[in-house]
Amino acid sequence: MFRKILIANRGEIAVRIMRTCREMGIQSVAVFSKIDRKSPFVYHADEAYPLGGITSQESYLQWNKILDIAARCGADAIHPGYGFLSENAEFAEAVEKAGFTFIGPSPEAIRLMGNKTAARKLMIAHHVPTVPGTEDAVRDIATAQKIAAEIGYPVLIKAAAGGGGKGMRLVEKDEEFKEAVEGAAREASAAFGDASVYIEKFVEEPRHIEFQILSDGQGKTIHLGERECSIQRRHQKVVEESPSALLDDALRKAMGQAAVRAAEACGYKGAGTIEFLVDKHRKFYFLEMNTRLQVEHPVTEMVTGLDLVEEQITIAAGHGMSRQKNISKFWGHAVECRLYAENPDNNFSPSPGTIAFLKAADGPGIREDSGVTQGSEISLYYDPMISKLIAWGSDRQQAIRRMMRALQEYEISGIHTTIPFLIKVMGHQAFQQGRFTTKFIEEYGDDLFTVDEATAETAAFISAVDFLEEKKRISVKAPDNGSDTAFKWKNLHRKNALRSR
Amino acid sequence: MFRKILIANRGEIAVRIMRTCREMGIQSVAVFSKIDRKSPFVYHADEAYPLGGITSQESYLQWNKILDIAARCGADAIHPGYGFLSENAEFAEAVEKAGFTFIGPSPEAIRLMGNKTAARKLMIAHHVPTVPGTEDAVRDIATAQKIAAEIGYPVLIKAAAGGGGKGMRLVEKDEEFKEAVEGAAREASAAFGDASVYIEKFVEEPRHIEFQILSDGQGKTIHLGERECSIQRRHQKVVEESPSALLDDALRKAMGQAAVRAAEACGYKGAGTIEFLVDKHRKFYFLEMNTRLQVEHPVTEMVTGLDLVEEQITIAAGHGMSRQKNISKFWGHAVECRLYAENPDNNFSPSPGTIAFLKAADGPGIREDSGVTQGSEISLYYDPMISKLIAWGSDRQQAIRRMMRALQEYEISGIHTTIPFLIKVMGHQAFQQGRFTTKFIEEYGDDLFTVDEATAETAAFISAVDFLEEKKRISVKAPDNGSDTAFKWKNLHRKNALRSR
Amino acid sequence: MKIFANFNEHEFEYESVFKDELYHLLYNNKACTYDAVSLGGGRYSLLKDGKSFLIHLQRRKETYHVLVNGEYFELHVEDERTRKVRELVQGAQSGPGELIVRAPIPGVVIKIHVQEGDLIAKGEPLLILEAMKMENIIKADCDCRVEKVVTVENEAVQQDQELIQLLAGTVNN
Amino acid sequence: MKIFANFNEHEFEYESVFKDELYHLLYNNKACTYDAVSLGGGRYSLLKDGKSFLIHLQRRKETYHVLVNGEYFELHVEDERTRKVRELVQGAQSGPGELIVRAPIPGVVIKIHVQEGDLIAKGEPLLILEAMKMENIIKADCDCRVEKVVTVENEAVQQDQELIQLLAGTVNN
Repeated sequence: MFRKILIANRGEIAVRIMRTCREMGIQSVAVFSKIDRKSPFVYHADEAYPLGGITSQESYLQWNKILDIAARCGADAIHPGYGFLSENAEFAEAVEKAGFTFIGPSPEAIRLMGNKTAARKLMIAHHVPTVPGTEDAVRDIATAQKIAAEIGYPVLIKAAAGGGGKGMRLVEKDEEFKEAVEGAAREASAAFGDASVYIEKFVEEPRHIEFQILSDGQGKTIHLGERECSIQRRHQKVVEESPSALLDDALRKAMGQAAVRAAEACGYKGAGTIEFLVDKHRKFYFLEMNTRLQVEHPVTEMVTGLDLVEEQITIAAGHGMSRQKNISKFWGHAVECRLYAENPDNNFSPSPGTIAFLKAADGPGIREDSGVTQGSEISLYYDPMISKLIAWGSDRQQAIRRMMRALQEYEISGIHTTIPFLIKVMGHQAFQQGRFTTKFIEEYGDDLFTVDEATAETAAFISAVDFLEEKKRISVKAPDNGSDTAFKWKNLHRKNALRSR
Repeated sequence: MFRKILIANRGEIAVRIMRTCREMGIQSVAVFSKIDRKSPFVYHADEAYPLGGITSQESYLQWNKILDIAARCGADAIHPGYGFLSENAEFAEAVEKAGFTFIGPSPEAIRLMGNKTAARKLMIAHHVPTVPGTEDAVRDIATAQKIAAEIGYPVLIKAAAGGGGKGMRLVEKDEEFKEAVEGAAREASAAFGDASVYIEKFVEEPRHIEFQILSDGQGKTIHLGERECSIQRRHQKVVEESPSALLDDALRKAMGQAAVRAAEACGYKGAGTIEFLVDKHRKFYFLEMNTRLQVEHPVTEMVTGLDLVEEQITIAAGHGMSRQKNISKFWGHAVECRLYAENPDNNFSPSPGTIAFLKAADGPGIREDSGVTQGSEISLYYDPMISKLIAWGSDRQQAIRRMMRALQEYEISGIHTTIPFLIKVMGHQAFQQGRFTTKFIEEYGDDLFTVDEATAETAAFISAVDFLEEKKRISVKAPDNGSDTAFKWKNLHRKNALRSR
Repeated sequence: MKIFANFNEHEFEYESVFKDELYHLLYNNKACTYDAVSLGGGRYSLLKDGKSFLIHLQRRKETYHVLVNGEYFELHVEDERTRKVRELVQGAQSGPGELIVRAPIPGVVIKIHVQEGDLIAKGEPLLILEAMKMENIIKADCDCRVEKVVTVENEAVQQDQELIQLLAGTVNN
Repeated sequence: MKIFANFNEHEFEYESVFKDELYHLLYNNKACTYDAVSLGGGRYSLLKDGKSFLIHLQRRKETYHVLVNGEYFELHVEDERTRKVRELVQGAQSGPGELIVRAPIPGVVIKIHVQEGDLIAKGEPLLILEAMKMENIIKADCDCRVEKVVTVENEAVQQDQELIQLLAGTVNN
């Protein structure tokens, strides 16, 4: 087994990986940018070394620096987390060349599945259903526009090198096509250094359902069931769950087999995810493969009892995986909500700042994978996701009810977060009944951004009280409740009524 | 189903019960003493009313006030939690008489099992094995001392009305007997208002193993497996787990059946716990029944997937329980550590004060049931247990490793806690191997209170640095790490070495 | 004295009176019964009409940022006197108002859609600001004319930095 | 200048020197390489010899309360000069020392085992203090004679309140 693992990442996923390292008795090494010196992933690591720099390009993408640190501190292996260098084949290659183990698949598998058009071709060859569209990246806009017209609007424009919704555009009509391609190419270029995009048929009433797979790299591939990730905003997942309310055993089996075939097709090793779209006719299409640990992996961990990071590490160390069979039964149900430092009332605009107070939810069925703490500064330089809240229940209803309860008691101030919005999602009838598509937020937007009148009145009331206190500087001490009350009973009626006999 | 439940308790268990209420769509009502006005259980409740008073006697034991509030706020039922009024038959009676549902067993069952000598007799009559000793409370010391000599030292002195280790004394030799009885009687009187004590044979190499039972009150009683609670200090549990490393299927079945018989013997209804001692010959003896929810109930919840508070509520409402069969297989393994506001280095003396900083552990397999938050004042008036940390793992080893990891990353300052001590327990070989008795702490005390030399050096180093800063008021800004460092690199050697190529 | 708390288009009106040596807060002419305790750090425990609330409150001038029951509110609070003064001042102004578009977050201006002199309808995009790797489209709040573009493409801007000056209501004038 | 950090019977000795416009901290004559950053509220992130530590530190006069790696330490820190002054003062005293037993925690004195004039061996119980429903036995730190009992049974006492005055070392004198 490895003695020391360098984690080439930051935030919640770096902390997540460290925890498993510590539980396995493996030393963890953090690398950090200037901005992240005070982050939990730095002080929770066993060792930590500065990368310098502020932006991702100057820090977490500087792989020579990372390899240099790995050599000097005597690391055996490098875990890339998700994002940053995790799906960079050249980095994986450089890691192995420098004599370390890359905790992930081979550079070939990353390269193959990272190129969306190549992956499509491979899937078609291995009888994994795909969505109709261009097989290659679009060269000139005029040709592309012609193809789009042939496939029929609406179509999707996607970054060939990308993932995570960046460089993606939905085009509903011909007039919008040109600007959308340009925007997508610009975003793709900024995010991945590659501006090429391709075009795809837009699936009707689509649900985003993905399968977690594990391959031991010695010929055995299994799947650990699905994750439903249809609740998205701007093509980024915000709520995920396992199992999906849509799937029955038959569809689960068919999709699971296709997922295993997809992983085998690229000679996969480690933990990976096959993303599918499922349409209103319950037909499924291969969307892409993520050749890394997924943000939403905890829901699979909760319903299978496995530690996916531990599986990644033991597979990378050549010790195989802890189970050999596909998952056919789940232990209850799990839901994850991503907490973003964003203002839902202002079109989910990023909300940088300092976390002034933080008390996370706890209690039955609640897990949190957090990357921040009270006093943490949320900068604009990295992804605004600060934490993931996961709720387990014996069934879907209980998991949702617990998530709702946890979101309501979660205390975080100083920055805006998506919590108020997530509470509305959990409380929405369509979500609770499992009847939704990837357009859930667009469709039910009005329901998701309303406020409760009685609660507004309470907010107004406390503001008026505070305003009055400020004006009048009332400093009369409350007579008998023993605490240093800022305000006091303004009417003694009820108190007398409740006085003991 | 109930619409509104009043919770006649405080701290973590009040919050715990509220959470299930919220998840079930039931309104929760808190009652609070003057000291507790700012406690989380007050502001997390849907409604909250002052009881006045400071001590337990003046507040949480004032049942007339509580019934009065229940009537005025329109509660349907009262949940007593554990401690305080939870095993008070007169209170249970008064609750029912006032027209509310008491969430717990009948007053008769409480009375029967609350009287340790009566319970012993009942168990003997129902063929549940008990420990040799006096069947009745001790009247005069001389007679008692004669009986003790007959049974043979060591003997245990126990409060007839009590539980939770209060009013309990171990006597090794005749000379110590008199003072021990007096001390036990004094403690029993203070805690339960009843000074009577009885005497029992002290079991060799005892392990404290208890069974969780559920009775629907309509003739069906099941057990949910065992909890191992042998790790105790001063007869109070500090670490609990489920399943026990000692039990095999045969012993589990025999003890489970005895537990069900014990519950049936008193016509039990709801959730209860049968405590056993198991000696070095794997023989088990009935110790007592706790006719209420147990502090350590979360470990059973983790390995069974049930919510025991929900079961209590549905049973009390007449809707029965969610399963009808004994548990025979567990989902993995769970360990609980009780976090006390105590100083382990000073004989576990209480450590009142204000929590200056709090960041609980999170991540895979970790649950916390907490009653406090940053800023909470820990008073001397109530139990010093402030929170419970629970770790789940696919097996015992993983659960322990996760607990260890969580304890190490748990941040709490301003008060002393038992965390440093618990880390030592988790790391101890005898604990890890499952070889221990209720004397674990006495036996391995030396191992549990040593410190790591390298860590001591780190502590000395940071103190010296802080001392120096204070003296010299060094305020030179660090040149390039972007954060407002209080101190700076004193030697540039390594930094240059790590600079990117 | 009357106190007005405004949230979106809703207005809540309270009245404070001093009686029996206590300040009373009246809502709909009824005295409110409550117990509010500061927990520190802008946190309040409010007990009102039996109900218990945990509230996070931050005040920035007349604006209150309030989190309660998992909902967020931005309220404007003022008293009678302040309101009167404000109304007098506003009444004195007339004609189209000048609006300044500021960066709602720090970021980089990656595209500017408008030029000086353009007439813009409400909801039309003005510019694209990239922050945290996402493109944020900043749109016109109302019908207006572009008076001046203060920023340029590829400029890194701070929060609240001036980007564009608009003259409101000029499309229909 | 030398700095001494004492924990239990262990002493750690550091030396601070000013060189190349920087303060250096020497341990065993070697310069220490470290980066310590305050996180606020007594929390520090320390990077030293590659290792990363999260530390909670509270200073009360010369006593440091330190939490690191899940362990708690109470250290006494002083520099050369302070130590010399202290040793001079202590050296001037001679004979048996007066000791004051104080309440380590607030509570109620429920039993006093000793009377004025009693000769007590180290480890013998002096009194029982009840707090948080538990009895805490306070024992003699060393062989001594009871000079004065300042408290009475059933008295509620505050933390650090004086309970008993002892004269140390008098049993063997």
